[in-house]
Amino acid sequence: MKTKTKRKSWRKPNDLMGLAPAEYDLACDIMGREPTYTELGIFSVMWSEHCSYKSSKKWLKTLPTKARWVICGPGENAGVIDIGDGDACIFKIESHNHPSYIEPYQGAATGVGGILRDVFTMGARPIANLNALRFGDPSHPKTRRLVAGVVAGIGGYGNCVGVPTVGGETNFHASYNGNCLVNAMTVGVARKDKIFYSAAAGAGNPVVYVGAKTGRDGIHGATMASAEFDDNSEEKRPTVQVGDPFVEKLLIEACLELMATDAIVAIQDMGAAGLTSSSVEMAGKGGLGIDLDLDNVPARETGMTSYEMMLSESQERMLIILKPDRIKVAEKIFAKYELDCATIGHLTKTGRLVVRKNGKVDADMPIAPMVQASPEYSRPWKPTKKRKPVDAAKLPKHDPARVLQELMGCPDLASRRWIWEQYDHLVRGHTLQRPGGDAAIVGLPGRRKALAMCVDSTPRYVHADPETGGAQAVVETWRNLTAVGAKPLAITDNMNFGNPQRPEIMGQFVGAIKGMRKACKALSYPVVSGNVSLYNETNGQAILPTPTIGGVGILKDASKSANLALKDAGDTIVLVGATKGWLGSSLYLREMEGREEGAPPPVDLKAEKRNGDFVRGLIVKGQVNSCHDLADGGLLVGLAEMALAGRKGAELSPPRTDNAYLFGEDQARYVVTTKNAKRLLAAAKKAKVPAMAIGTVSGHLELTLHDGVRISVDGLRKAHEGWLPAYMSQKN
Amino acid sequence: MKAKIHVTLKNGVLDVQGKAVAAGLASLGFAGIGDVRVGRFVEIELSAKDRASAEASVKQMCEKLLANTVIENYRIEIAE
Amino acid sequence: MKAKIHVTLKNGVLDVQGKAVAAGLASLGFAGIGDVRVGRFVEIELSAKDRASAEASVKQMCEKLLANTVIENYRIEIAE
Amino acid sequence: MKAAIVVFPGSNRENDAADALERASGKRPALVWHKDTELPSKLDLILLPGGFSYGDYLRCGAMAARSPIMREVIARADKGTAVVGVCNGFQILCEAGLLPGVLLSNAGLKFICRDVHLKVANSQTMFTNRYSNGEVIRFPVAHHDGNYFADADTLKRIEDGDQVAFRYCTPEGETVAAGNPNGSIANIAGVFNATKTVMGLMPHPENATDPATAGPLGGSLDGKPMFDAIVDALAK
Ligand SMILES: Nc1ncnc2c1ncn2[C@@H]1O[C@H](COP(=O)(O)OP(=O)(O)O)[C@@H](O)[C@H]1O
Ligand SMILES: [Mg+2]
Repeated sequence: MKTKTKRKSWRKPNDLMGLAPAEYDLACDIMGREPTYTELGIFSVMWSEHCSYKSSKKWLKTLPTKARWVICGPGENAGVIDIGDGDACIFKIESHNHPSYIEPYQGAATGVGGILRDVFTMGARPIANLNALRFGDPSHPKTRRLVAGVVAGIGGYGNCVGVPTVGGETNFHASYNGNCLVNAMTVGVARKDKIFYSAAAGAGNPVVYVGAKTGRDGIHGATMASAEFDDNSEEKRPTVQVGDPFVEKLLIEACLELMATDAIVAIQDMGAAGLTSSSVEMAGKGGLGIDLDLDNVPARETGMTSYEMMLSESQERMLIILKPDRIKVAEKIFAKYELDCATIGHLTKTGRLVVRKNGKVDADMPIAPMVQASPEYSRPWKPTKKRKPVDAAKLPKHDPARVLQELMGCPDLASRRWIWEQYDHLVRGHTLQRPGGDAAIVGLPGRRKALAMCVDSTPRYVHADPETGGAQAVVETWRNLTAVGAKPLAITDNMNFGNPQRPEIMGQFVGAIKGMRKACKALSYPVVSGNVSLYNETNGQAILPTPTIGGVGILKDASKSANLALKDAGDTIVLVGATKGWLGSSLYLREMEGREEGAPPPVDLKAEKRNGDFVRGLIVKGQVNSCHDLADGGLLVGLAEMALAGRKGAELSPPRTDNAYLFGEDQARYVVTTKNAKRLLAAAKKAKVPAMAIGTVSGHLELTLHDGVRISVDGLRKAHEGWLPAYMSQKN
Repeated sequence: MKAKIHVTLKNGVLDVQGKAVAAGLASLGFAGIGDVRVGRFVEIELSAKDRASAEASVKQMCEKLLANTVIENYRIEIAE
Repeated sequence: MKAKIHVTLKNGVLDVQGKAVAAGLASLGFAGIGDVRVGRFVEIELSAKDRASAEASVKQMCEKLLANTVIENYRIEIAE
Repeated sequence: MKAAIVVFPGSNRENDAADALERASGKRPALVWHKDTELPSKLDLILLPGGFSYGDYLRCGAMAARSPIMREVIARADKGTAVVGVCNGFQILCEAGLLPGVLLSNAGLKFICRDVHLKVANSQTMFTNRYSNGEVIRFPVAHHDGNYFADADTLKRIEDGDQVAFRYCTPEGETVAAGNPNGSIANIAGVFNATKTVMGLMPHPENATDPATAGPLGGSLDGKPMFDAIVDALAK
């Protein structure tokens, strides 16, 4: 970068609103002068990590994003895939980590609101929400309040808008003590030929603002702390964004109603960096300019400046480019729902963003150079040091009954019922597989088919070996979708990491991406959307690297699904996939020995595909009575979960009963139950899939091992169902 | 002793209830309605040896439980 | 003009929130907590020609919307 | 039978209810937007669906109860038209005075979404005649404010008039605290007006009518008899 424009001396580094000095110089070059205050604000948010992906772009580009069924990959508000019959599924995941830590209820609630808008802005009716949550150690003084607030916030928003929250995951780990993660995902459906994009078109077309009014919510915190706002600072301090799910519900209905007409040229939600990013992105993608007259922006507060209006992150707002003769159509629909609808500008051929207020031009900047020059860093990265496998033979022995009891009631495995019962997971009436299974299944009205969806990540594996962990996160979603009988189609990913300017952290990011890439390729399971959240650290202590994967799959025939509940006494229990007994980075090692060590279980993508395709085939052919994939806690935990769900027991005779075999976390495994084991095992042999009968379902509420171990299912239920409610009812 | 506590949203924080109530009142035909703000009102009976210690302890209660100080203000009155 | 309205539950109506707050305070270690009642506090800016007419109209608002008189009482203050 | 579902801003289970009515009657009911102060003429049934009308701000159902279309609903109810309110619809009917009592916050102060068991308390009405007295059925609930309350006099009037429709109970049918998800007085989950032409209930019978969600998936079909009974009664 070479500087052509002279900088004024008064712009000290901390006046640059978070821009690096070199970035500021570049901004000056683009402007041919020093930017005004409003312009600087716009540069600063457009080039922020959040909007520009400057640290991650280089690597995100390496992810596979294409398949025959991908209609729209990353780059739009959400990803779009073809699900047959002229239907499309639109989905994305997004983080709201920092806001949720500051104000858990509103942070989480507005996270849900934001991701819903990303999905319905493309024309989809949202049909399901999911969320992936990570909290600190349960004993940390902040954890309980964060759990309570985040869960209430997700429920408070999702329940009110009438979109069922059907799935998610929750982990606890000390690395999240100062930095919880709240990742929210929305899945919607639309007609394939009625998808709306954000690229503006047609100079002269009106730019229309709809939804809630603009206030001083969430204006760029870093900037607000800068010196220029000393007077009146109380008034102008950034405020926490408060969500209004009631308005969002009306906004969804109004937008979908408008989308049913032919009025819309382009549409985009106002998310991070609000009016700035929506207007710049829309105009930029269309190669056009945009003139905004901020006096027409519906405002909630008086005396807002251009800077404040451009950077406000008030919720429940959308920006629409309309056909000029359709303004009345839009006005009528938004009036019906009592929402604001105001023409605040028009598209131009100038390629410039011009912002006026009180008749004065507060910003006039070239869009393409700003977007193109948006920085892309090739940050130095250091690969994570490989760990040695753990030698299970050298570990102390424990009674498997006691281990199972402890694992089933440990924070990471205990039932999440306390959480999902606060989410309306039934509204709309199409929730087929409710929370608590491997993946949720949501039916589509008037269709035979259904969508399956889930979110997963195993951060302790990613921490131990980013590449293996990245791959594992992808395959775990693939396996969960497979376990309910769905064909996995595509993923959305939420990359939650620490400070990318530290080479070790960047190394985690790069490793995870490499692993994800391999898995996506091997499974024909592309990435269609995603989100990156960096700088998740407090006092130099980074979170465990957490690439959350949201997977979506399809069941051609919704009536041919499987779930994990053991069904009939006498059914044969079959273990599919090979078991060596891998305890490195396992939950067993952490909970029983207090050790977070060792290489994580290797991921064999060929075996994953072979075993998964085999299991899915059995489900679709109706040859299994129940199915569950094995993950955290391994075989015995998986069986216990099946027993709890089915209120049954099992008589087990696995080939080995050492703890490594019973609790090892070898990948690519499923447990299925069947009435016809002979046929199943023969088919497995033919498909070259390892499979063996390891027991039978019984009517006694007991798990028994052939060497005499007996475990009460009711006792397990107490441990499993008891932990979270008991934990949440304590006060601190 | 009795503590009366008013918990209200800070200035600038969107008051979704207030907005809804204002709209509701307008649709019922009430004219001339300006800003409407909705808050909480908490009354607590407590035994404290004096006003000052009551006030101090109620302040603690507000900070710890009764108000969400990120978005809310509170005001305490102590009555005998 | 500004109306301040306190809406509180009638005696005999179970105050779920109040009970929860009392329990919450106790478990935070606050001692000597007696009865806790949680109500709503509504502030309305309104243009009215005089106090009396403001009061009358706010009373209407309470009866019609702001309070559920089956279970709630209300108290109105008018400030200039 | 001619049915209408009133849609308020913030209603969100109107389609669930329409699906259930359609399954029972073969006919999709009209959805009527709250601003249309005119209800279709000659209606046999008005259903107020679940959701968060007006965001449930202030008090659940309070603003919807005072909206113009409710004047029309009240007028029709007074003339004997059957009215059913589910969840938010029940809250609206109570706020509007068509049903006795009120719905307070759940005793646990949390939203609850799960299946609950109900004991049929009065099967002698057009809504419940396909059940028998004392029968235990299963519907989901999904609410934050379903804690039914009525003062002693009102409660006595309700009980004496056989106005309780359903009570929360354990799977075994005991109407005790363990079966009560939200603290409702006398475990009341649903009530009728004095003439049994208006019914409100917190649980969602409409979400217990779809065979696709039942069977091994664990959903309930116990709502079907209610919609069948309604369709039957009104077809005549
Ligand atoms: N980790 C990722 N993997 C794939 N695509 C991503 C990832 N992160 C972001 N994207 C894509 O980049 C675009 C911008 O994302 P984001 O800034 O979160 O969008 P929005 O502003 O609509 O919320 C989207 O198309 C998103 O799908
Ligand atoms: Mg977006």
